[in-house]
Amino acid sequence: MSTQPATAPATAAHRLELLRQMLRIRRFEEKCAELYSAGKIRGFLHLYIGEEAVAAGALQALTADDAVLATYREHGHALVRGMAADVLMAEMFGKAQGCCRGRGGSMHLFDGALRFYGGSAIVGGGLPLAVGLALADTLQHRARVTACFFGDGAVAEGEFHEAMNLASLWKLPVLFLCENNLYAMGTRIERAQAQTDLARKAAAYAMPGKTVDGMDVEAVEAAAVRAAAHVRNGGGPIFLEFRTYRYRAHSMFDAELYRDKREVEEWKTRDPIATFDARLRLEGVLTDETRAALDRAVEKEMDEAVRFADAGTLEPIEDLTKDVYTPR
Amino acid sequence: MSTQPATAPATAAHRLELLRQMLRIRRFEEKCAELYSAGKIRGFLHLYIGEEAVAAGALQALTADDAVLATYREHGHALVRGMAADVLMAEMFGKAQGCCRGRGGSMHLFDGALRFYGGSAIVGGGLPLAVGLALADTLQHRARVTACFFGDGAVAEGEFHEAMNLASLWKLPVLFLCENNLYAMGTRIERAQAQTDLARKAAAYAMPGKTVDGMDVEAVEAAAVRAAAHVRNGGGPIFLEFRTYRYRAHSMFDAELYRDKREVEEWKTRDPIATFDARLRLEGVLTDETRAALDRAVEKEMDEAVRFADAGTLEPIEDLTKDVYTPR
Amino acid sequence: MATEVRAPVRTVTYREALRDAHREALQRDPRVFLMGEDVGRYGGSYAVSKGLLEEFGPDRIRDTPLSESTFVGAGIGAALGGMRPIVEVMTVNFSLLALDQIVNNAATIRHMSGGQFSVPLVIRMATGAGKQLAAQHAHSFEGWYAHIPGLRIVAPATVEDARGMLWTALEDPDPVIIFEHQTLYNMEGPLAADAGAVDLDRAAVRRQGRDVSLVTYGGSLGKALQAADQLAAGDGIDAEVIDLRTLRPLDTATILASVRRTRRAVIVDEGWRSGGLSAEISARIMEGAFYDLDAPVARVCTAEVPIPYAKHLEDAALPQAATIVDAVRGVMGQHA
Amino acid sequence: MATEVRAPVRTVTYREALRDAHREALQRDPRVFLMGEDVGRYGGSYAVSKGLLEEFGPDRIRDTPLSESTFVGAGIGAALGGMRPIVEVMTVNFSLLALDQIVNNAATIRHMSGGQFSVPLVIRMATGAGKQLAAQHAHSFEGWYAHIPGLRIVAPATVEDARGMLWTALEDPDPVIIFEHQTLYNMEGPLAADAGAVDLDRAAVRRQGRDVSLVTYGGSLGKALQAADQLAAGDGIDAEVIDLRTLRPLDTATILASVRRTRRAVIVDEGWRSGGLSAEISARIMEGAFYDLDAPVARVCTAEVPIPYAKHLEDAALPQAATIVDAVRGVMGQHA
Ligand SMILES: Cc1ncc(C[n+]2csc(CCOP(=O)(O)OP(=O)(O)O)c2C)c(N)n1
Ligand SMILES: Cc1ncc(C[n+]2csc(CCOP(=O)(O)OP(=O)(O)O)c2C)c(N)n1
Ligand SMILES: [Mg+2]
Ligand SMILES: [Mg+2]
Repeated sequence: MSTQPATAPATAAHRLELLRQMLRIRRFEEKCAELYSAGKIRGFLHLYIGEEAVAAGALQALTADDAVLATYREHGHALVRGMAADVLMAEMFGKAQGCCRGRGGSMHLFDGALRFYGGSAIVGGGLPLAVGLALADTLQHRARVTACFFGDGAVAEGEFHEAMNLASLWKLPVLFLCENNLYAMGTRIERAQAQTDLARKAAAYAMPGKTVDGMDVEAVEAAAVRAAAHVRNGGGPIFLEFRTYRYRAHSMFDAELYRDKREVEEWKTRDPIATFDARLRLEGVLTDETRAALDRAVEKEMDEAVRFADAGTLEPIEDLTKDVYTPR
Repeated sequence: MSTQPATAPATAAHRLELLRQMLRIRRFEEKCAELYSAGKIRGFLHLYIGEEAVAAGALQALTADDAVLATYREHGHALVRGMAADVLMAEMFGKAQGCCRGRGGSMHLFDGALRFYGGSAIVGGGLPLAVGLALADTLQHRARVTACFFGDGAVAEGEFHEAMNLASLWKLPVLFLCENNLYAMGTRIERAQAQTDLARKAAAYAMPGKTVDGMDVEAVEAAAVRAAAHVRNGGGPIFLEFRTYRYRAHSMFDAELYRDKREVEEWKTRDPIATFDARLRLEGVLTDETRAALDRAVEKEMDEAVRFADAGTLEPIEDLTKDVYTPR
Repeated sequence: MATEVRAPVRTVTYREALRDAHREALQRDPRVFLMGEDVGRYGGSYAVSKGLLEEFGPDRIRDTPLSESTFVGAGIGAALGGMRPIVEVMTVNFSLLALDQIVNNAATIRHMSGGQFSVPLVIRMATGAGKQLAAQHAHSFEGWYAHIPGLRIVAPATVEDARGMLWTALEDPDPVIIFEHQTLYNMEGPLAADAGAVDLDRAAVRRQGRDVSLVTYGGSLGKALQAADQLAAGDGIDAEVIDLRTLRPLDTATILASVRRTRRAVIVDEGWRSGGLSAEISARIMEGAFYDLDAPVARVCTAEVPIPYAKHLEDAALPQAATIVDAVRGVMGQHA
Repeated sequence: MATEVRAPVRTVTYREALRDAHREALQRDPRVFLMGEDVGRYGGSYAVSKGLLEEFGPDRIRDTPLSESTFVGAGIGAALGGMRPIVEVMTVNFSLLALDQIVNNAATIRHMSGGQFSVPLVIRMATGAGKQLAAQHAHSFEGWYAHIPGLRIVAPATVEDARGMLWTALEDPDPVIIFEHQTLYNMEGPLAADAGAVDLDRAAVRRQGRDVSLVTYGGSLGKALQAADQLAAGDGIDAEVIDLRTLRPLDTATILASVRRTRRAVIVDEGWRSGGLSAEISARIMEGAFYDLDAPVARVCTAEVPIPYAKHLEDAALPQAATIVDAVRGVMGQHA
């Protein structure tokens, strides 16, 4: 997480940082997939691979005081926001060293210090919370942004409608960040939305809406930075739609009957890491050595995360009923 | 209820019928207000006075096979749809001769023979039912229309969003009829909707939307007839917003702190009955005598309805648990 | 011994007591605000918040659109963000639209996050029947809410509790739902001028008695007390009446102490019988006082029907003093 | 006497039994269709409907957007319009978003309209925990639904019931909700080739016993049977195991008949204890068999916490054979 919004033109260091963040997400999740097969991670596991540019780019627009809400597909957001990979991996393992002491698992990542509010597994369920967090900021005269990520599928839920309306009506500082990966589980957007041009929905709430190439981390960042500035300065909420794609199955139990392998392959030609890597090389920012060093560092970070998680302990069973209520 | 959609140009008889229907609604409800004060009607009572042109005009577009859903402010819709005033009044009195044996009261009017499906007192709750009724028609290859009335307040509910999307996505024959009387209880539309031009919301669902003068019964009828033809012919759903106004309190317990008496008076200058009466006289369709005869007939109908309701009997208490389940 | 100085007592309605509680909370704590449908310009659908908009302005008395799920969820978010929101949901009937937010977010976030967040949110709703509002406006779902770990559920049955519970609820770090029975708003009762916060931990014995324990809460308390008076006058049966006050967590100790003494119990709950709160109370008495019982615990609940509009049917569906009296006679006639 | 010709028996999974039931219903009645999130192209989130889209086409196997309230409400409307919809809500957790439609419309319209309309709708949902899906995917709210007059609630615990309950439900003129415990889909069991509709009126005694009645349903049946085996082997305690099958209306007669014989009962319910279905069963035993009991009825329920992800904590939260055994030992040790 950068503590300052990026300003144009981006420095080489900043651009390499964007690349590194995307690599961290991908490598972290590739590990997760292996560990799932090995039985170390259980429950539902939703991978973000292919969509890394969205979290990596959009979160650059926030400061440490801002708030973030995400979905059950939120490892990337947690990592970029600043959650240590080892703490995150411990959570995936259900260990007491995890961000939620192992109670949340993959779908429920929380970190109060990072103002990272989940980790919501009821589709659309985070949107009203985002409105409320932003309301709290407004009432307390704090110039903060609340960034809320959700999928194209969530747009069909009633809460999307209600939250968009309320945020716009009350001019609350919410950044609505729609990760349109074309599918909600196996349901393609054409079979879920009468109006597939999602950014057009913002007009129904008198809110600015914009479509952004979600495979281009710099395009994502630029759009998010501009939008966040508007939101932070009291301009009211903004809706950004990021067009992106998930390479993997919806979760680990998905036979992917609903899409053509060729579609996946086509999107892979626009891979956010590969294309950004190529751009950086073309512009002389990235060399083979820097890339190799980056890969090594990321690999090491993730290996250590796995070791940390493996070595972690289990929350004592006696603590099961702790924190249903706040100790008084 | 006309069994044929009106065709232009409207006959004098048809225009007088429109006037008569509006007069029936108004007179029925004026009686209800008196009877409420007299303690004959209890519970919540929501009057439609001022909005008569909407029900009287829009329901002309339907045939007997079509379906109607309305809200808790639906005496007018029931009357125009063909429910006898005496049966309706008996329901208001909680009598066994009422359309729901006195179990529903003012907010829950149902009549299977008229395909009148309530009478829904959860704001927005009728919208999904309308989608389902239309789906049943589509699946059974019946060229029927389902007309669903709801208020401006309901537009903020998540179910509005979901139902609009689903109906449009599946091209279902639903006529969405929004009675925008500017208020949801005491909340004016500007304090409830970020986008107050409600017809524009239809675009978010790739649905045609249109704003209609809801104080002009002929404008309402014309728009509804055109829309119903489109819907019936498989063109998919349509959203119509009728701009109208309620003269009375939201219900009988409302101190009307939220609006200026002058606003009410201003809208009364556009009274749907008075303006239509004037138009008909100007065009030579209505004379003092016809109007007086109409008034007398309506007055007689309503007097008889009250007598019928008063003479009605109570459902036996032993029948309280009848019809929780269908007898098998 | 110095004579105790008592604050003067005045007679106020339940509604006024609630309004005073809001006013005080808004004055005392800048983090408190009230939000809900028509709490502002309309004055509140049950007129609880009448006048507060003028006093505290639209930032703190916020009219919301008809979006139950989102304004309740926004209350949760605002609580997470450092505020002390009071969210009014007009009636428990409409709260079903917000139930996901209450169950899956408000009640869950603290435990699920490993104890990182508290949700100091107060939700108020009207509940119950008795005003001929028919099936969709007459539910008593407080028993459902009392099923949810992470929530505290309270039901003020007296003017004093209407005045005092809000403040205690606002001091609670966790979500509290206050259920106000819709027939109580006009009820008058005595209130000390210095009335303030009340505890939420203990049930109250509203009438002491030896022969049978009537366990009830909220809108049924009055009926239970009436029944107790009739039983005393007509049957010579001395009923103890317990007002639960808090429905989660239940004050089982007070219930059991009473039942162990009286050896008989009748539960009066306006919820439907099957799977209602009354069942839980019966089960707890079974578990905690089985060997002390002289007769099986009886329940007086609402008939298992959607509540009808017609007055005679609504009356017949709901618990009444007469049906409570009958039930008590029933358990008194039985012997172990 | 002619020898009875038995249809051949094959071993199938619960999932396959459900799928067969759907296929048959779709073949038999043109008014039947299936609708829900990902029932079509994805093949159903628990793969129940896999292949049905190809067989019956998109008109009858309808993928819906993520709009629980509206597609459930549309199911109600379609039932009113003459169809026989099966609506799949992926899990009971998400059904809270549709609860208003189910309670205020599906369950209510018939009574409220004076008996004019029936709502022949079947809703299916997965329920329960046990797969480390954490707090928002592990609820057991079937007890809540069993509280609602106008609904019929069933929970197939065997392959035979998975095969047979759907058809009976579709023949019911009123709304029926079928709860499928998520741990059962892969369970195998014997099924006669001619297996068909089963009755929904009676609980089933899955194991006969003399000493104690274990009352359970759905995903807990297997654990209760395991516990019974252990008790027989280790303690010489002969437990009767009752599978409720239908949660509303409860077959109280079968429960009471058993308890009157065994004089002791333990209820096993994966719902939370306070205000759960287990309380209702306990209360009914209190009301109907109090004088026959030798010990208070006990309950084995889920710990009152949002279900955690970590396996050891999830296991600790849920009823297990071992905790059932302990509870039975507890009630066996007590004497009236
Ligand atoms: C309210 C609700 N309904 C259904 C589900 C099951 N479910 C989990 S993820 C998902 C798809 C969501 O799609 P989208 O919003 O596009 O996000 P994506 O998974 O593509 O990132 C569904 C249907 C759920 N978790 N919550
Ligand atoms: C879900 C729900 N929320 C709140 C209410 C209380 N309520 C009844 S009518 C109403 C206003 C509805 O306004 P609108 O939709 O504009 O219809 P109108 O009354 O103006 O005809 C409200 C808030 C309700 N019945 N249902
Ligand atoms: Mg998606
Ligand atoms: Mg209105």
